[in-house]
Amino acid sequence: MTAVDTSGTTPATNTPRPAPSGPPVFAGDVTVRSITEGSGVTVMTFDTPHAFDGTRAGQFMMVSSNRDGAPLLARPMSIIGTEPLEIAFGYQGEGTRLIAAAEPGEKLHLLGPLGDPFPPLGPEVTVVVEGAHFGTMLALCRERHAAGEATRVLFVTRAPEQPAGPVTAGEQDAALMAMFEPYADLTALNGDAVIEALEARHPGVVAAGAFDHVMARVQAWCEAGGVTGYAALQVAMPCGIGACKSCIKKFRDDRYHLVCDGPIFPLEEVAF
Amino acid sequence: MTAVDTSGTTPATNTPRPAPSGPPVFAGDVTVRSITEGSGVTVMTFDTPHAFDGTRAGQFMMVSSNRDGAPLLARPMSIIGTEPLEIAFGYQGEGTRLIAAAEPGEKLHLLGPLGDPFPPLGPEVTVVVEGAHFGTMLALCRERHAAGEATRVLFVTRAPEQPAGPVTAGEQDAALMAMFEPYADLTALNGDAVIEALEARHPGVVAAGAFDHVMARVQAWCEAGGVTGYAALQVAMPCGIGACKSCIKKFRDDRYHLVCDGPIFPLEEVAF
Amino acid sequence: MSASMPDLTVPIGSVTLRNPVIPASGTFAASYGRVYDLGRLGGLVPKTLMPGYRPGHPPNRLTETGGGLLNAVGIPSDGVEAFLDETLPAYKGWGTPLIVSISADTAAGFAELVRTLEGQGVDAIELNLSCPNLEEGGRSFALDTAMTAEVVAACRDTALPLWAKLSPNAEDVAAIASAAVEAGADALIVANTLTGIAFRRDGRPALANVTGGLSGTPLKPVNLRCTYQVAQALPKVPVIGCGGIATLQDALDYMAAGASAVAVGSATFTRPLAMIHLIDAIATHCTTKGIAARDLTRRA
Amino acid sequence: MSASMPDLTVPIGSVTLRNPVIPASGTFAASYGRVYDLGRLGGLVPKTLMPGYRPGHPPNRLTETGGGLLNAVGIPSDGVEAFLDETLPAYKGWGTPLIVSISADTAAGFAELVRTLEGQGVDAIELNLSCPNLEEGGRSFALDTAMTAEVVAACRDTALPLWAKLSPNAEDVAAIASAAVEAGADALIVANTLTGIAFRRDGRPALANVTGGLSGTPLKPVNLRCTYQVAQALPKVPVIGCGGIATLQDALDYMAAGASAVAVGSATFTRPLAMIHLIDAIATHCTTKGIAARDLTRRA
Ligand SMILES: Cc1cc2nc3c(=O)[nH]c(=O)nc-3n(C[C@H](O)[C@H](O)[C@H](O)COP(=O)(O)OP(=O)(O)OC[C@H]3O[C@@H](n4cnc5c(N)ncnc54)[C@H](O)[C@@H]3O)c2cc1C
Ligand SMILES: Cc1cc2nc3c(=O)[nH]c(=O)nc-3n(C[C@H](O)[C@H](O)[C@H](O)COP(=O)(O)OP(=O)(O)OC[C@H]3O[C@@H](n4cnc5c(N)ncnc54)[C@H](O)[C@@H]3O)c2cc1C
Ligand SMILES: Cc1cc2nc3c(=O)[nH]c(=O)nc-3n(C[C@H](O)[C@H](O)[C@H](O)COP(=O)(O)O)c2cc1C
Ligand SMILES: Cc1cc2nc3c(=O)[nH]c(=O)nc-3n(C[C@H](O)[C@H](O)[C@H](O)COP(=O)(O)O)c2cc1C
Ligand code: FES
Ligand code: FES
Repeated sequence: MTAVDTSGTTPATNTPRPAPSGPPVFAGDVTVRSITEGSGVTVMTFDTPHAFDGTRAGQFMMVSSNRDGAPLLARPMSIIGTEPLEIAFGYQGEGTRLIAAAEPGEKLHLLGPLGDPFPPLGPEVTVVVEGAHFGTMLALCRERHAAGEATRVLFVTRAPEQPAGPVTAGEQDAALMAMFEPYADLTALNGDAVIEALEARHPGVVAAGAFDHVMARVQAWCEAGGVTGYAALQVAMPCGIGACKSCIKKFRDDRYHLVCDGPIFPLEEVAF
Repeated sequence: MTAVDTSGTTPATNTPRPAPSGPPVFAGDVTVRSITEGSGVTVMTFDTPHAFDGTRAGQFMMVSSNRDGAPLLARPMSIIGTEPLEIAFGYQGEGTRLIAAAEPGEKLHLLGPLGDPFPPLGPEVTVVVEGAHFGTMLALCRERHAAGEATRVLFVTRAPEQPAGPVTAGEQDAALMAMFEPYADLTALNGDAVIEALEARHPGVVAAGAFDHVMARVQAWCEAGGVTGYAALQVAMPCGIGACKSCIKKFRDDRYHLVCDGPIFPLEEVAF
Repeated sequence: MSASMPDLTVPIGSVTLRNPVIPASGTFAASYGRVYDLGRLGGLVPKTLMPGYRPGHPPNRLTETGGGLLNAVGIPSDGVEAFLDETLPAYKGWGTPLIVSISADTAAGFAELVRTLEGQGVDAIELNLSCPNLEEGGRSFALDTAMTAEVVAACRDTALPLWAKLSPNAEDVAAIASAAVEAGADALIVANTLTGIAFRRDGRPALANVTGGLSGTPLKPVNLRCTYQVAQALPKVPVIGCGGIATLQDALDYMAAGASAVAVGSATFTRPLAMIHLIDAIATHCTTKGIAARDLTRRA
Repeated sequence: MSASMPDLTVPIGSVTLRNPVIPASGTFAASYGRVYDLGRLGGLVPKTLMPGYRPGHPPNRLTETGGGLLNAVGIPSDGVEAFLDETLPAYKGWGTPLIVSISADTAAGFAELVRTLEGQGVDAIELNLSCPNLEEGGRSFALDTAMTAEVVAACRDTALPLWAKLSPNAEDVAAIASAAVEAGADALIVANTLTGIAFRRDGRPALANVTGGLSGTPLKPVNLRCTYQVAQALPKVPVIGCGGIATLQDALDYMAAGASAVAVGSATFTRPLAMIHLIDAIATHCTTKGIAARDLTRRA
């Protein structure tokens, strides 16, 4: 055995460390506790690593399957609960397919919690959401409900016959709305009716996660009325932690920003 | 729908075909019927496609797993029986590991039968074999036994403590010898004792599948005594059917020959 | 939806392939005729022929690595006579175009082989330009515009269509392609293998030749890029894509990049019926879309 | 068997890495300090710095393909000031060498960045030569011996060690390496990504920039070959292998090819603790063998 030569380097343990840029993030295999699947929506709970204590709505984690042939990149999933750790997702492509295929007791690889949560929103919140962004908004409604705060949800439905993974969008939307119902005052409507519905309610704060054309209208309406708005963004996220510089969205400063630095941003900052 | 334009080509069905270079070869998924595993040796049977009827000792097939992450190349395996189709193998690396992991009812991908069998050898045959080449020689012993012909087997044992897949070579050799016993008159010996044992028996024909240094000695002995010898060769075989030109062994004509054109060759032709 | 067979034929210059799938040279043998009807392929391509007897590289010649294969076979050859007498007959009479791949270590060597193959029932010549040029210190022909042009020009004195097979190791594959076409190439095969290396667990090179050609899935993004660059630079020249093609999606990707047909290599070793299944999948895809195979190709 | 920690340090010229594993530039961020102790890495390497503000390429910037990743991020940058004020501080104080990767579209641009980084607590400069050279029609510096030498020479007027990062797209990577070393490079990183392409199911390019850099497992055989060729040509120059490294065997393969250390990129996206697990595996391997990490390297 060659003797340890530390002349050229300082041992890790003796060095005063700079503060990391945020709270600790867990990385590792975690056991799946339960899985329920129906109407193209999978709800999954995990044994909860301590690092997830105190996770707030808007935060997410990166999830990947350990199975042979799994995609190289993890998939970002909103954390919708922490007692136990919980996610809900629609089947999209290969990544979500393999995650959904997990059996209770199987270990998935997690990185999280990541992202910054919603700030305190106050009592008067209306959520605008559709099927592809439901996780973040469901987490928000649940969190507010637990804190005794009511939330109004405008659920933008998709063309019912269009496919959504293994089912139709109509079937999936119905299942998603049922998940919101215990925690919010829900209205289903189509994209064209969103502004009318906002007009009718005059919320103090809008939190929106929807397709860009809906977001653009909501943004314009908030600005016109001086209403505070938040956008929950979703783009493909290879790393989730700021390393790959790939999860970008153009903002109104005409620059690209990393969505994983959010994913919650002031609505007026984003270019839709 | 665009109309079929056959002007530039002759329809496949109307053309007189040249004769293929040999009997039909089956390619496709086949269901595993049974698996027994013990002492580092797996014996596996399959539902038998008709193309395997009449397979003879010395012939082999290419076997691969359909599981995610399976190696790109199939592994060659001697066919040791056809009622049902049967192989036996020791666990070596990733390919054999995944093949051995198959469960009854699972489909493996097969290509075969391939290769030319032993020619008729007559009554006086001594087989020289060791653990890495046992499949071909077991097939030979079984075939001769079924035809009422006796076979003597000199089984060259390996250093007993050396690893052979998940077990020791000693344990695996013992298991392999037990597989030969019903079909042959078996003697276990080490490589140095092979010539002495051949001297003592004076067989009319020797069929040998063993490490090169043993093969070289057997070859020299056969030549000195004018004894007919056959070599069962094994090298890594990517395609098994003559396409990749990779399964080569140098012969005494100083040229490389394809082992999959055999794998049984006149002993005097091969350079060991 | 009409249930009639879609038109799968694709023209590569004056040659009409039966369908857009042909074997990649060196990964195919007439012995596959024992496994399936060779008349089902788009064309037939034997292993590259070189002049004279050549032993090829010593073993090991092939290994699995990086999700693909690495080979250094070294184009063993029994010479032209053996090729004409023994190899070629097995490839004839299947009713599908026969493309003979040739190579040599001088431009004159290529030209000599072309002459030999005239009148032998060959439908096109594939010029495998990846061989080292003995007259230029062993640099591969396919890396250099002048060397590539020299080979094609030397061979051009023939009525046989000349298809030049390019290398993804070239820094500017579109420039090589243009040089080949200006010198008279009728079509381009894009492309051969990338040079790589693999080690065994004990740290020794896995191949006797040390370096080898990387093929299979890992090659696809690179050869797809080469195909795209060549098709963009030469919108009128037929391109046959090659590198990591196994599935319908792989073939469609090459066609989206501008290929009219595809050559399948390593996938045949993994699944011997790979080309047959691919042809069936293309037929189904064309039937579903109600288009002919030649319409799958996207050109600038 | 001694139970004491093996010596994992490896010298790269005058810089002693804490162990042979460093991040590949562009695949790492100081935010991983929230996941594990950055002091455990062999060194730290931020994303390539370029002069001025640059938006980078539009989305999509990254896709999975061919068993690897394909990216066209385009080196977005907030400029030197933001780098010095915001980025750099997070990388300092971890007790492990800090290597700053830089690039520019002129040799003078590179040299200017080197000057700016002097006295900033940086231990070495990595010259990312894969950028297009604006003065030569956008041809990548790393493809040309003269252009590579020009950059290194322009930067050489510094006491900071200069590590040149080469490209596997170069036709003769050993010649580029020699040019870099003759011009004053202290070490070589072999290598960056291979140019590739991927299409979406609808036939449109998956990346906004159309072409991108292929990384991960598919790259390994090619970059391993480059590493071997460079180490053979320059037996005295330290080489850091890069391309498709995830497992102990990958690292050992690069060391068998002549690398003293390895840079890990894409594997971090698949498993964020990939580098930590690799370092642990190297430590165990060295303990078992009773050798130091620097003894793993095989040189001619
Ligand atoms: C912060 C964040 C939180 C998310 N939370 C949830 C959630 O709680 N529940 C849920 O069902 N989904 C959520 N998503 C989306 C989810 O990550 C994507 O559905 C998933 O990445 C698609 O992966 P796939 O393997 O199924 O599909 P792929 O085969 O990879 O892709 C399928 C399609 O989806 C697109 N796509 C890939 N990644 C993303 C992405 N990250 N966002 C949007 N489209 C993508 C692809 O371009 C392709 O068109 C979230 C995304 C982000 C960024
Ligand atoms: C004609 C023929 C018939 C065979 N019949 C049998 C049989 O009946 N039973 C049996 O147990 N084995 C048989 N083999 C050997 C068997 O194919 C190899 O053990 C197998 O290919 C190794 O694959 P692997 O995935 O387990 O190991 P790998 O991880 O691929 O390799 C393990 C080691 O084996 C070496 N190796 C790989 N392929 C071969 C090969 N084809 N021959 C010899 N060494 C190889 C590798 O170089 C490596 O050192 C036969 C081989 C041939 C050529
Ligand atoms: C074992 C092997 C041998 C090959 N021999 C040749 C050859 O003789 N001539 C040639 O032009 N290409 C040869 N190639 C390259 C293939 O034709 C093809 O260009 C390459 O393998 C990429 O296609 P793939 O990824 O589908 O295998 C060979 C490839 C392999 C794997
Ligand atoms: C998303 C991404 C961004 C990259 N950005 C840079 C960069 O800014 N500078 C650089 O020198 N290399 C960059 N690279 C290349 C990597 O540093 C590395 O050379 C390459 O990914 C091969 O290593 P890998 O296979 O381990 O990923 C980038 C790679 C990826 C995947
Ligand atoms: S996902 Fe990689 S930087 Fe945001
Ligand atoms: S195994 Fe391919 S030619 Fe014999």
